[in-house]
Amino acid sequence: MVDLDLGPLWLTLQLASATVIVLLLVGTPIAWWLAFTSSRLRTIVEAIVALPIVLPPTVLGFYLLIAFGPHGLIGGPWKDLTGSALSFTFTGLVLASTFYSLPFVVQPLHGAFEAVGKKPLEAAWTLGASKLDTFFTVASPMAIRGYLTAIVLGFAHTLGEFGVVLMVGGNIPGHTKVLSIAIYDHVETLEYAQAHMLSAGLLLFSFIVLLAVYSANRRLPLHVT
Amino acid sequence: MVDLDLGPLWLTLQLASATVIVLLLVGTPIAWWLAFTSSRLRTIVEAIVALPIVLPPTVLGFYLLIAFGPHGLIGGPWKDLTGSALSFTFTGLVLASTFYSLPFVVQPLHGAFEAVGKKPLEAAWTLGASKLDTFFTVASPMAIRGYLTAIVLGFAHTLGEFGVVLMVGGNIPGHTKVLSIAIYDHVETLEYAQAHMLSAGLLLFSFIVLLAVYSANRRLPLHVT
Amino acid sequence: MSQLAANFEVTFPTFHLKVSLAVPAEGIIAVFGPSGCGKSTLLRCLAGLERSSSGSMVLNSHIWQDESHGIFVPLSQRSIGYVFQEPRLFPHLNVRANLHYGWKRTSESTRHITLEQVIHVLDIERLLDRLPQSLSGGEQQRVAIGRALLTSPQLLLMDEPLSSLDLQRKREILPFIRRLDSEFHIPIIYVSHDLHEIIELAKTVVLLKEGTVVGSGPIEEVFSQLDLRHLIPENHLGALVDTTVAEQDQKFGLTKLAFSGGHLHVPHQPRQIGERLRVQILAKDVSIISSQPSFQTSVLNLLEATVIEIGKINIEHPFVEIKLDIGCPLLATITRKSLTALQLHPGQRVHAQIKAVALNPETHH
Amino acid sequence: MSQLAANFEVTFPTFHLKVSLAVPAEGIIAVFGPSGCGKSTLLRCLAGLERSSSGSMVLNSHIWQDESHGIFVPLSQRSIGYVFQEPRLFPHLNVRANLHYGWKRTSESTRHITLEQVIHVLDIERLLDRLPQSLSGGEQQRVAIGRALLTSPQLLLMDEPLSSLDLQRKREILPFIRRLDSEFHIPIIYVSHDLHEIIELAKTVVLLKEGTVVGSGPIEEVFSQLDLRHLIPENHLGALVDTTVAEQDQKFGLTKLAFSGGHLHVPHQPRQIGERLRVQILAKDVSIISSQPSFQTSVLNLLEATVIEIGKINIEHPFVEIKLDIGCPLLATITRKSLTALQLHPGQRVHAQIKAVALNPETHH
Amino acid sequence: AEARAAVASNFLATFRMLTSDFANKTPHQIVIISGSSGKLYAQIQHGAPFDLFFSADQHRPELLEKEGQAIKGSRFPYALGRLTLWSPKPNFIPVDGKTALTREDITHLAIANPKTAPYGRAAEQTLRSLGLWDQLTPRLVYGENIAQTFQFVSSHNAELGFVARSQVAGSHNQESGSHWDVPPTLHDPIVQEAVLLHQGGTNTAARAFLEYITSPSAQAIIHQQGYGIPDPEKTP
Ligand SMILES: Nc1ncnc2c1ncn2[C@@H]1O[C@H](COP(=O)(O)OP(=O)(O)OP(=O)(O)O)[C@@H](O)[C@H]1O
Ligand SMILES: Nc1ncnc2c1ncn2[C@@H]1O[C@H](COP(=O)(O)OP(=O)(O)OP(=O)(O)O)[C@@H](O)[C@H]1O
Ligand SMILES: [Mg+2]
Ligand SMILES: [Mg+2]
Repeated sequence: MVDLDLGPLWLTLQLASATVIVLLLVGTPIAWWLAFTSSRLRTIVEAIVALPIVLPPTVLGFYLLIAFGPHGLIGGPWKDLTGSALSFTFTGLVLASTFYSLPFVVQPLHGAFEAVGKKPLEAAWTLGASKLDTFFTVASPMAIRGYLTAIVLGFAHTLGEFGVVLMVGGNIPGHTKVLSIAIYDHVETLEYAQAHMLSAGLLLFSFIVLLAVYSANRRLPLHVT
Repeated sequence: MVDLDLGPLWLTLQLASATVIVLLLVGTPIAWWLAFTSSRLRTIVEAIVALPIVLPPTVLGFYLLIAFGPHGLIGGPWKDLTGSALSFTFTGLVLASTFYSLPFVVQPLHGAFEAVGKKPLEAAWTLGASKLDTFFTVASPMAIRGYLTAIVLGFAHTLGEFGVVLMVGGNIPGHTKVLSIAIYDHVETLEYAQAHMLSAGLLLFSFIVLLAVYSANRRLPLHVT
Repeated sequence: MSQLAANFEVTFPTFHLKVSLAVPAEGIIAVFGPSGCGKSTLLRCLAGLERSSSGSMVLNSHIWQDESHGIFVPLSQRSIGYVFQEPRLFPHLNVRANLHYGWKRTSESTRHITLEQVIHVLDIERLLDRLPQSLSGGEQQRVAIGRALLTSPQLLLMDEPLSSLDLQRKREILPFIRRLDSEFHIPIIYVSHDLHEIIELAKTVVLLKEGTVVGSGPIEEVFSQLDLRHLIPENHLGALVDTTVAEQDQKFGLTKLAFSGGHLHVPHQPRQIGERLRVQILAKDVSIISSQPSFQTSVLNLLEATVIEIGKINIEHPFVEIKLDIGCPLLATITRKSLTALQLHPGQRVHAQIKAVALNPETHH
Repeated sequence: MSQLAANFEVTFPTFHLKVSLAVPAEGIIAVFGPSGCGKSTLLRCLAGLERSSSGSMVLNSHIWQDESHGIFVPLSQRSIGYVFQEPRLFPHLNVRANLHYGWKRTSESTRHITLEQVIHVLDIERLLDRLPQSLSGGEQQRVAIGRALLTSPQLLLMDEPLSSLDLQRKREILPFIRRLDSEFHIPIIYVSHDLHEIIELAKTVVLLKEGTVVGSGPIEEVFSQLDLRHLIPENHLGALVDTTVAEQDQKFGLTKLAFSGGHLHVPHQPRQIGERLRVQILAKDVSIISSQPSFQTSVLNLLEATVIEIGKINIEHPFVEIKLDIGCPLLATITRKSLTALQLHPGQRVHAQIKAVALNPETHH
Repeated sequence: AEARAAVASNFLATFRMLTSDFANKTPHQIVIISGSSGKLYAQIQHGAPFDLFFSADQHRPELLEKEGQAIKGSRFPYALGRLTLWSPKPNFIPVDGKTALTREDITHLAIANPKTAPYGRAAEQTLRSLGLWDQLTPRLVYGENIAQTFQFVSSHNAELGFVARSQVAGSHNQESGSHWDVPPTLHDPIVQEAVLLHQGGTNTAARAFLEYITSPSAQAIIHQQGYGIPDPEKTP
């Protein structure tokens, strides 16, 4: 019998969920700004947002490790503020994943907001909706496909992410040892049976979730006409 | 003086370009079908397309390695057809990268095609444009932002991709040793100076390319109104 | 004679269209009916955008659709121009490129309508380099008309094409649309809510109601069918009279038209003597006078008439319609009070008084 | 008296709008002008969707914009209803939710207009559960009107709201729009190309041309201003006469109106005796008769008149406008032939003959 | 001729020196393919075109030999890994490593993953031998390989860690700080074995390189980079 530790699975789900939430919170305003600004900074910000993914995850992880360290650009102030370190913590993982997956969220949202355009927003304003209200009741439901793409890509990428997490997390069981590392370890140590099982489980689980998400979306009104 | 081998850079650019081209060729019809079909299979295909990214790249690479092998599901028939193996070749890398980056291309295109909708297509048809003509002259220019996202995500992800490439490609200098692996090797062997230089170069190069792409796009007509 | 024959059946969750059409494929065929009656859906069927398992559509000798024989010609090969209810311009192309889009895809030999003509008539010269998003509603509509025209189609479908244009523009564009058939033999299916437009343009009307055709045929017949009156607003009720140009009165700027019952004076028309003209005389513009007046009046057209029929008298309605014979049928709307004062009865000899300015002459051939 | 005062200046690459408005904020204020003259842009400015550095906009005591003092009230706090030129329904919400959208965001105390009213008047009951994409053009337009009305705004902006509706629908909706001011004190800025609509509705008109106001004020003044005539199609030229209801003639379904020069008979109006009514008499519906006729005619309204002024005689134009005095000004359009026959000259006593059915009575207060 | 050698990443830097020295001395060239031993093993299993395999452990070459992917009898140890406890801070580690490991101000101690990396297993054994394993587990962070473990420490995210001596002593790195070389008695030897793969059986460069690797000049380089030289007696 193969022996499976399900701890990494829950941790992974937690990480992916937390990351997606943070990604949406961070990505939405950036995407919104990109879609509607006429600032000259736009192209620069657009380019910067897409940059993290050009680096190999482990290498990005290496730089994040330095930045998250006690003397790092981010880790230093963070320690001063919170009293605790960023590296090797769940929070650090979430931050790193967010950083790495940001383009997968910002880009689809940017496209979706552009497709919504100003007209429906103007209509909502004249109907007494504030800008925030309009965002939640008009812009985001109309950009639902963009959100769907963002969430799926963000979540799935965090599930499969590996290099960054490995580097920044320190692979501490129960804290930062996520599923992808567990599967990786099995492959590395030639425990193929366990690797196959975990992979199959992950795929099946993801497939069911995706299927549920997509068929829910299909039943939503917003579709091609 | 640090000593840099630029071979992996060219190889990487070739790989990324080839992959993006294959991705667009493969992703466009899938995205189109997803956007306009009313088939019940839609949600299933949607879910399947998103699946590869939930697996850790190395693990996916592991499975692809098996599939691409001379007795594998794909490698076997491939060998019968072409006489050469798939694994540890440039072609194999392109195939593997395509497989892995497919959702980054299909999803934004799917969203963009949905946003275009049927109306402009109908207008083009009545103006004497065939379906293919309509696709090239109406649908794809209107979906330009989707394509931009797809190309940027696909290209950047292939640049930074690593696990799959390392596994399927075998890191053979001049054949399958791409930049991300080269940087990784430098980091692994503690040659930080070289790693920093290559990373900085990659980032700078990517930044310039992205900036050029985005500002070109900005000058295109299709924008929020 | 060229003919348009079509059968369609389309079912939406709350709407069912079942149409069987056979009209001469000449001139302007107006489709008229209340909002939601299926006009746009009919046009979509004709264009092949809405496909039903039992549809058929034949224009002259072209079989574009015949589902019973498995025939369905793809849209791009149909040579049908379509002006949609909303402009549907291509947002990524400027006005010039929008206009060129269909034009480029039309073989040179069939390009009857030129870019210059269209740009001139629609007055879109100064818009050519603009993007559609920056155009006003009416500007977009004009470009959409131009784009469809430039394919020089064999059949033109227009869904309320002039709805957001001012009268002045309409006056500039309408004659051009009217000429499409006479000059280029392009029959037009024309959806409009504007009866002025329809009367001015249409040779044939198709009246739609809740997805079915309740009347179709030559406009003069359809518009005087009693049971269809409820579909035609009162103040558009009137007779159509076929005339020929008899005399040009340069001095007073009038044209004298001859018809089976005498003469009519209308504002000057730039026509040749002997040319045929169809005029409409609205019932509300006709007054009835009991006997030949002995005094001078500014009313030029005073014709002898016989009362043929007195319309239904409705206690809730102050007006009555009178059908007169002046050598051809003429309708008059008078108040019930006048009816009593004049003591009208069928067969009575009266005079019909028509204000020249109320005439609305139109070419149809 | 309530007042709307606004100043805007907007510059587009090929268009410049510079408008200074001061009109009574009462009833329906029609904005009229050719396609592309800036009507929609003006509405956008009024709504605060287009903002210029020097704009100002004051409705009654509400200062909604005064850039010189840095005041710009956000749209959502302005209580302005806007019916856009295109429907702009929310595609993700069904009709009911679209209607509710603004209604929910209106405080209960200011909800004068009820859902039931709107659904009834616009006849959209059976559309409530549908999604906008599946509605016909006219259906969408009606829902868009309803959605804006349900915010019970302090000012309603309507950009060609009825353009894709049939006459029957218009007739059902227009009276409701007219009542908005009298019942709920909602002034309306109303863009339309349809002069019938404007004449039927408007108390005030603003004439726009190439981004500037070329005329504004009470409709009767603007429409009889000589230098603005080229903007008003001939067959809409006419006098507006203020009257009071004098008598109801149940038998013939007529209402007798008294005015400074005598009486007019119009189709039955459901009004109280003594109520005020403004009617329009189009110049083309007035004939001139040289002396009191001795015979019976179906023309009820025959009034003594004095010729005041004879309009410009244009050799290319068969008609002449005559200004008469019947106790108030009256315009008549006659042919030059008639002018000669009648030998009209200022000061001459004549009779003006008006067809009752041509009257177009309207409430304005 | 040219041969392709698959090399465990931890030995890569040393291996580069060996191949360039080899290239100077012979007409042959060695193309280096680096990666984790597990990955390289999987690739070889699935037909990777490699001639030589320099693993970080004994286990995988042995398996390859058994599975018939490698030439029987060609397997031999080429280096012994040396474990070092290292901190970038000077004087953090006194002469006796155990006192350093019991310091109160350690929040993280980095070791390589004992499951996947031989250095990790050695580090675990060392801690167990010192009787500190249970006490220190909560503070452990795991690098996926020895390079990552080194990065944890060098970036000050972990105060100290068990790294390879080659990383501290190697000519590439003049890292300051303090270290304690773990006595080999505290853990099983980290034997790194190489094997000639089937494909390389006829490759003259591969065979020549295997000969070169046991030559004194090669062993000098290996030693100089911080590795132990395996006792030829123990070669199976
Ligand atoms: N965003 C814009 N950029 C550039 N030009 C614009 C823009 N919006 C409007 N215009 C131009 O300004 C002019 C006025 O436009 P507007 O939409 O106000 O016209 P309108 O009077 O409403 O016309 P219509 O009756 O056709 O709707 C037009 O010539 C139009 O092309
Ligand atoms: N895609 C659809 N799904 C469901 N119902 C539809 C769809 N399209 C149209 N309908 C319904 O079919 C009926 C006819 O629509 P159509 O657009 O043909 O009307 P129309 O005569 O063009 O009206 P209008 O003058 O308002 O444009 C309407 O009641 C409409 O709601
Ligand atoms: Mg329609
Ligand atoms: Mg407009």
